[in-house]
Amino acid sequence: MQEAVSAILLIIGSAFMFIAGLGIVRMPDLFMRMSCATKASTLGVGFILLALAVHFGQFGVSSRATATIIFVVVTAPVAAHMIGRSAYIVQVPLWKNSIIDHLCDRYDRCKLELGSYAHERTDDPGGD
Amino acid sequence: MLLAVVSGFAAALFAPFIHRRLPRYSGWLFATLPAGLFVYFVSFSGRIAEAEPPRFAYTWLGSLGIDLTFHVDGLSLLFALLIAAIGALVIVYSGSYLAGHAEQGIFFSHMLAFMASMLGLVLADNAIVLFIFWELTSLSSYFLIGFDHRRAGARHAALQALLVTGLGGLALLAGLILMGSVFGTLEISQWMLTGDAIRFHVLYLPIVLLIAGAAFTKSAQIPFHFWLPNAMEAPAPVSTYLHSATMVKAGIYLLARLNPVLGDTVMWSALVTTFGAATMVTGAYLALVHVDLKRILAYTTISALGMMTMLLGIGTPIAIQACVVFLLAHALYKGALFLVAGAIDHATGVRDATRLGGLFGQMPVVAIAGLVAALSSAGVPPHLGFVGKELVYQALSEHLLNAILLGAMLLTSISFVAVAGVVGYRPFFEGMRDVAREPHPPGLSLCLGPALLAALGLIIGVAPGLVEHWLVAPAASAIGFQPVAVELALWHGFHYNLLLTLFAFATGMFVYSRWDGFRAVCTSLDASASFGPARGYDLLLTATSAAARATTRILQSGHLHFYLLTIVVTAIALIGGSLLTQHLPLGVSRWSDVRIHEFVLAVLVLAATVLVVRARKLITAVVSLGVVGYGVALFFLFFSAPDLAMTQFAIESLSVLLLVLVLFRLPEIERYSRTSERVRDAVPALIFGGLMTILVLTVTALSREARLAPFFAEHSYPDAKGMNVVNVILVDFRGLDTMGEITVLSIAAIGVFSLLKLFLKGKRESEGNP
Amino acid sequence: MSSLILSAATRYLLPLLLLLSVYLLLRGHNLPGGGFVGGLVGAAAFALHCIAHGVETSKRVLRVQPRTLIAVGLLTAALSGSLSLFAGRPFMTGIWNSDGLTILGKIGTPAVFDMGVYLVVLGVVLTIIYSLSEE
Amino acid sequence: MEVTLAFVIGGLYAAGIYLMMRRSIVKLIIGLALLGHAANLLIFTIGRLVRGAPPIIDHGKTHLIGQFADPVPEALILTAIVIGFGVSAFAIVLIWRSHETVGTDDLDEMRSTDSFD
Amino acid sequence: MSLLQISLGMAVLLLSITVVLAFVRLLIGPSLPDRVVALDLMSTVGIGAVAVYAIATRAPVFLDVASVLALVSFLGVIAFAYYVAKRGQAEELSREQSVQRIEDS
Amino acid sequence: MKTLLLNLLLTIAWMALTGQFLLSNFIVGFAVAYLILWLAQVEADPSGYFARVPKMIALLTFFLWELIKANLKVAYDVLSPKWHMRPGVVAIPLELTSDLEITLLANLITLTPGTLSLDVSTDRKVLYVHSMYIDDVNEFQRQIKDGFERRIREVFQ
Amino acid sequence: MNILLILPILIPLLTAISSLLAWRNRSLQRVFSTTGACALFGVSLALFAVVWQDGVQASQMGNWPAPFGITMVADLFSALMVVLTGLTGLGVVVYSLAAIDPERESFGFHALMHFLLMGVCGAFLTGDIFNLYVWFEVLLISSFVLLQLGGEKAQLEGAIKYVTINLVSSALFLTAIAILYGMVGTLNMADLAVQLKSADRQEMLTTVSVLFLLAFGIKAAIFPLFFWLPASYHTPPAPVSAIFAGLLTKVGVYALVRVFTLMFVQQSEQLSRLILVAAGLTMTTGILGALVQNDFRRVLSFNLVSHIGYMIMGLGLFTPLALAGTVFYTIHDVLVKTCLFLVGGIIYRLRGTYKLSKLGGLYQARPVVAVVFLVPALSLAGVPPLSGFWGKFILIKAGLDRQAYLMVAVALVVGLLTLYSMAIVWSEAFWKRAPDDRQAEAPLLPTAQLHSRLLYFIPVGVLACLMVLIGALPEPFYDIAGRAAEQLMNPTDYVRTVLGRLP
Ligand code: NA
Ligand code: NA
Repeated sequence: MQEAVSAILLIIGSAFMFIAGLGIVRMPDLFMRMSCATKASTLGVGFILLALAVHFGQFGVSSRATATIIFVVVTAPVAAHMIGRSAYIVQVPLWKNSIIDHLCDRYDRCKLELGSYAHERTDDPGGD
Repeated sequence: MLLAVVSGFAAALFAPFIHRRLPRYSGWLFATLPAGLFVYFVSFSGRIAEAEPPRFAYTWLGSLGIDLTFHVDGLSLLFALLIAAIGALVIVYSGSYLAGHAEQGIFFSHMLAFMASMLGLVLADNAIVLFIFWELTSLSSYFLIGFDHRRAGARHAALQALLVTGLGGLALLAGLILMGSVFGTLEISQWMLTGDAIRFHVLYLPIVLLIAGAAFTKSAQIPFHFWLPNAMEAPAPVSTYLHSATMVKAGIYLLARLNPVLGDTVMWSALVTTFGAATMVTGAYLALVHVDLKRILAYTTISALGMMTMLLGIGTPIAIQACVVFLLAHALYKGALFLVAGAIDHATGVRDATRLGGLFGQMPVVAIAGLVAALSSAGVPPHLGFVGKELVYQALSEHLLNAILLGAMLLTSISFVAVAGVVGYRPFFEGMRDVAREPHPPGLSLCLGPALLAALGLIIGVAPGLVEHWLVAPAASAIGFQPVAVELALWHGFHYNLLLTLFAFATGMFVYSRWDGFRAVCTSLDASASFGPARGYDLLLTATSAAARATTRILQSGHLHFYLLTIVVTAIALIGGSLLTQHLPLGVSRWSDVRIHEFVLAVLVLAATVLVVRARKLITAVVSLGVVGYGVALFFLFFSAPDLAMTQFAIESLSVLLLVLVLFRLPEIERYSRTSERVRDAVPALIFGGLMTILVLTVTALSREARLAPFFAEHSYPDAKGMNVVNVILVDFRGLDTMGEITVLSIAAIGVFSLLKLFLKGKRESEGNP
Repeated sequence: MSSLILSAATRYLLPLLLLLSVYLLLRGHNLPGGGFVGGLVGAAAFALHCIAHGVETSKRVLRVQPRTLIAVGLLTAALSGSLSLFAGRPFMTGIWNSDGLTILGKIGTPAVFDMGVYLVVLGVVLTIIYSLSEE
Repeated sequence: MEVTLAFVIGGLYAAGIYLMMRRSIVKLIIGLALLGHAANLLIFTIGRLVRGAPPIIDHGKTHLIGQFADPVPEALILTAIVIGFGVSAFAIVLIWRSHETVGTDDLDEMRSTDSFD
Repeated sequence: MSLLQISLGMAVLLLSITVVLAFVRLLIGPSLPDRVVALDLMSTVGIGAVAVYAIATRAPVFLDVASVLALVSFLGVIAFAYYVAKRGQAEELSREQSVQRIEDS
Repeated sequence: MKTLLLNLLLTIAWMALTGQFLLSNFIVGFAVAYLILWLAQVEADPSGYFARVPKMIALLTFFLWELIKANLKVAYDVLSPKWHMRPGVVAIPLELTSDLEITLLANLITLTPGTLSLDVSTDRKVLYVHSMYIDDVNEFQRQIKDGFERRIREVFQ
Repeated sequence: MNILLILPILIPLLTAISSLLAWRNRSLQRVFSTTGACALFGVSLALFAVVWQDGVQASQMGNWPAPFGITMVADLFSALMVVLTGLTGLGVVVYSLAAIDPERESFGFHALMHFLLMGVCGAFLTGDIFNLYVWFEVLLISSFVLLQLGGEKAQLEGAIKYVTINLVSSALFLTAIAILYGMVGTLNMADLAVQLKSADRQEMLTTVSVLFLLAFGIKAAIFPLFFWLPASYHTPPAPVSAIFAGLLTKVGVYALVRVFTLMFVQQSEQLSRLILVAAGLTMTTGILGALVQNDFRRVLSFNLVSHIGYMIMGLGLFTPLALAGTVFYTIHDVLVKTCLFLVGGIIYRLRGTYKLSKLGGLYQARPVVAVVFLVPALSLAGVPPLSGFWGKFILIKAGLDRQAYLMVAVALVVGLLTLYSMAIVWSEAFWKRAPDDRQAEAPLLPTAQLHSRLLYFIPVGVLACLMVLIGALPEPFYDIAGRAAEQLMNPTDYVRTVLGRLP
């Protein structure tokens, strides 16, 4: 039973990883690649670690596996945010089919400050 | 005896201080030392006549057979007496000659050191001790020639003398060591007993060449003679002492000393005689070319040295006897002449013989001394020079090639006569002087030396019996290594040698009277300026310098990639060379045990490596480097090294952080090199990588027992109380490594800190900046 | 260059990561880990904090000069090794207490040595990173 | 597996050495890093490879039993890695400072200490 | 062959493919952040691989490696992002300055 | 007091890491945690901690559900040859104020596939989110505000 | 158990740590530094005395039996090198009290100096090949940092070359160790000596020994691996150059001698000709380089390279006498090179330049400097009866005994060229008239008080006196060198002491 659960979790995890891999290659722009890769891979690695926790079944191992999962889950979005932010600073282009860009021109690239949309409430948020 | 030798050095050490205290009388004071030594050495004269010469041994470097051994036989005594006597006179002379000179104290110091070295040289029995003093004489000669060191000419001449005699020194050292190994001892007196051991040894020829080379450089034989005239840059006392009376005779001493061991072979006699005769004629000829008093004297000295060398080459008892007498005569008259020339120079500031004249009035004592010495040098009876020359004729006439040698001797004698006129007569008694300043009369100390030396030459000439038994005979016996009975006489009765002397004298007088004309002819014939050995020396020096520049410019080019390339190519040559000679069981069949993920990882790492190399952007290179690092860590993990994997992961990330923190301050990667350069570097790099692959394959194919691991596996927990064996090794079994390692880290941190924070203030010249 | 998200995240990650680093240090004798990895992880934690909050804040948070950590670490290591010299044994001979605390394993000079290593590694990496960031 | 790794090692050595011979100082640093990886991996491989048996004594045992990886090369590499880290950290900053002071990243222009006039 | 072994095999295969795909992204870029994302994914795969390896070898000690890798790879990615932003800022500043200079003259 | 709580939390984390729930380990863990807190000078602010546990669980459940749902959606897009994305960057006005809350929101949004928090404006009033599926901007903004933001507010306020 | 074997490492370490702890307090650092240097010298003498009386000493670190732990071991050669380290260290530390600027001092100069000494002592004393690597790294990184400390342009340019090439050497060294371990599975040098005799595939050992030759050859600066040295050694302040010149290359020589006499005895026969060729080329290219330099310290750097050739020559000849020559020459070279670089520092302090063309007039103006320059310069040139003469004499005798005539000829001619090179310096810096007359009147050590003047001259004076002493009384030193060489040629005692049993 334990082994089966662990095996299934392992396969699910690997599958998500694989999706992340496909995503990073296939998606048309950086932001969507990140959307796929970071998230799917986080989930994937979470499942694999879960599989490990189940597999060994010892409290010490499981607790450490959980701690690692939590750690990955906490750090992955921060990392994604940092990459996305830096991408915007160096003006990595959005996909040509993107429908809206509220962030456009709101970075002061010299001071690395980001203006808030709130100040310009009167303007149309943009797009269609 | 050691005291006698060392006392000179001790005195040299204190000379500048003493001189500073007593500047006026220091010359007289210092002269007491050689005078005392003279007396001391005279005391040996009685003993050496008996069979066994006194020997003194002091332990030094006994394990290499080098002890401070001295012995006093006839040859040594002759030299020691000359050194001490002329030393005393020259030092007195210098006291006045250099009076008021800022560096006079140092001058005395050098002179005393030289005297001591020379004494050591002639007294040493141990070959290496002899060599040491030999080198010391070269060295003190360097300082003395360069005494007037503000002039480039003096510095140049000093260097020249140093290098030429230094070259001889090398030969001497090699020769003496070889002789030492042939004989099994370094004691020269021991060599004498088994001289035949070497004459039939394979190394005989090289040894003779080396020893002769040493002697020839020191005694200014052709083709090494050129340094001596240039050494006339030195003050007159130096020229007197070193370059006529003593140091240049060290080569003669060496040949004489080793004559019983090396001599008496065709090889020896041909070599030494030929060079001696050639030098004799050349020196005599060149003496007529020059107008500078000291240079003229220098060339006649060369000629005289050639004569002595030639006589030693002939090696018959009469030749040896002639050599000894002539050596004594030459020391006396040439010493006197140099001092006279110095006195003239001192008084007038001029040494050009064509501009000097009529000085008798100002310096009568000097003039008479000069005249007397000149007569001796011209071989006019009843001077000792005459006695010597007669013996020389006699020795030559017994030689196989007597016609050639006598002819040469005759030419030399003619030149000597002419020179005697130019140097000893003309400046005082003839012509008008053309000097800027009014000459001032020389004092007692300037007159004492020349007068005494000239007088001695005359006295001994008149009564040669004064020296024949206690000085000349023992010396000749020592050179020949057999007792020689010496009968010296001023008058040998009518002999055709006398005719030669007369002829030489007459012709010499004629040449003297037509000196200007002869000089012009000789100068036009003298080719040595353009391609003589002096030119050779210059060329050699220039060539050395050019070679040095070229090699240094090529090797030390400043291009780091060249340095690295050299290292890599050397490594390839050595490693590849050593691998070529062996059969290499590579065991490539083992490839099949690879697992899929391992293979993927391997390919990935290699691909990332290629990406690192080919990256056009810094950050791409760094990211790829990160992939390589993580990949390596995964290898560690896959093959049972979790600690390593962890550390590698952590270090890789921190390195990335560091790189990133630094890199955005650096410019983007530039491609500086051309394709051909890249290929030039890529080929050796790939070969080197290939060699490493072969090494890994070969070594892993070997079987080996793990010698250390079982012990650690056994003792890690019970004795070191740790279950992670790697960690136990790190903190316990091999904790000292870790100690060193954290030290490295700490130092690196200080380094980084100082690189980032330490900026020197102020605009002083950078110490390292060329 | 401050990101609110990063700085908030690292503020809470720091103690956790330090905990991990001490854990790695103390367990290193029996499981993978030890002074090096522990120190590196600790340093990584502070490095993150430094990127997120800037050097000054990060230095203030650390309280101790990293240079002092280096010196103290080296001293700890050297003294732990020298202790056996006073007992007349060779340098770095392990000296252990008889029973030891349960969790730390037995306390002995090699463990203290490892702590020295930890401090040195921490101090070194932080010295480097702080002085680089200050430039 | 040794065979595969041997080629990886060879590649790393070659790449490291090649990069060090470039004129750009940045490449020099990267080359040094690759050379370090190469040497570490070489020690590791030559110390023989064992899969999945880290030299850690199991709980409750007193010594390693069965097959286990040789802990000695691991300890050596650990030392070498850490030393390499310290040295390369220093080297990186040295490169930066040189670039800052000399004003170029071209090694061929850093030759003043080898001129002899 | 047990279920676990099959799943382990599959996991290894999938992770290997993923890492190769990520490497492709690393290779083709085109932007710096793309490469960083690729590295991030590769390190996440690395964490997964370590965990899989721990299961396969029944050695839970490898889990600690995974924890450390999770931490330090995060640091690496943050460092790269920091770099990219800083570099972008530096370029922007120099562009600004050159514009300023043109305006001044 | 807050620090004590944090200390205790860290101690628990320690015991989880070491896997031994023994008094001696608690003492060691407490000491280690204390040392770390002293060293790292963390200011703690998990006030009213225990009252919020149920809300936190609610948030977590909601999040996990969203996570799975969105993941599948993305997976479909990655695998299918035809793309259905309508991506864009949307500004979400924020009502949350503390750093922790904003960060939590941003991270949860990021973790949910298809959406990615790019940055928070310097004055903390707007969160910029990249989304792969924007049918209607206002609807998207509302979803976020009603979903994650509301739940987070409930946990903390 | 022998505490004396670890103290030469511990004392510098503790000194350095104390200096680090007293980071802000320069005067305290100076006190620590001097005290530490004195203690190190004292301990080194004690160690030497013990080894001299009781033979090879060993101590098993951590009390683990050899070959499992790390063994520290001192035979006469090691102990002698440690004494030289202590001596040079003390001299340079005293000198630097006056010569180092406060800025460098407050950035860890003293700590670095003692770290360097620690690394050097460790390298001399360790009996473990990997531990040797670690000590090499310690001394290398300290030298890296000392070399660049101050960050002047030339320092940095030099440091890049020095660092890069030495790292290559370290990589080669590591590779060699790995192969050795891969073949026989042990790291203890004595154990290796035993094991290698019976190893499979003796030919492979040639390859390993070649790797060691390369790695140590770079560190010892032999042809054609020396280019990093003249590119960098002249760039840091004088005391740093001095200790580099005195000690660092000798560590490379030491390592070469150690591995080739202990581990690769058969290989050293095979490689003998190669080593001799390298020695000859090192001598020649080094001295040729020296002849064209205008910078005083670069003259010295090239001479340094050149004279490494003599030490290597002894190794290449591989007879007891030749090795005694190497040992003797090493003693001499440590003293002479340190002294000359320190004298260079004095000259720089007086005239503010190292350029020969800008120097001059020192003979008249500073006779004391002239004397302290002459003694080491003449000793370097092998002028009797100074220390250098005996070193050269022994080597030449050994060469002639082995009928290596060409080698001897090269050695002799290079000796003459060395004399030439020193004569150039003498002539330019001392004899020649100062190109700028105002210079000649510059006050002696402008800012220095009497005690600072003493700090400059005492180390130089002591070193010069030692050279004279060795020259005048060579017997005890030759005795030491001879016995050290005997131990090297016949390492049975070494092996027995380390392994605690006969192989
Ligand atoms: Na991640
Ligand atoms: Na460890």
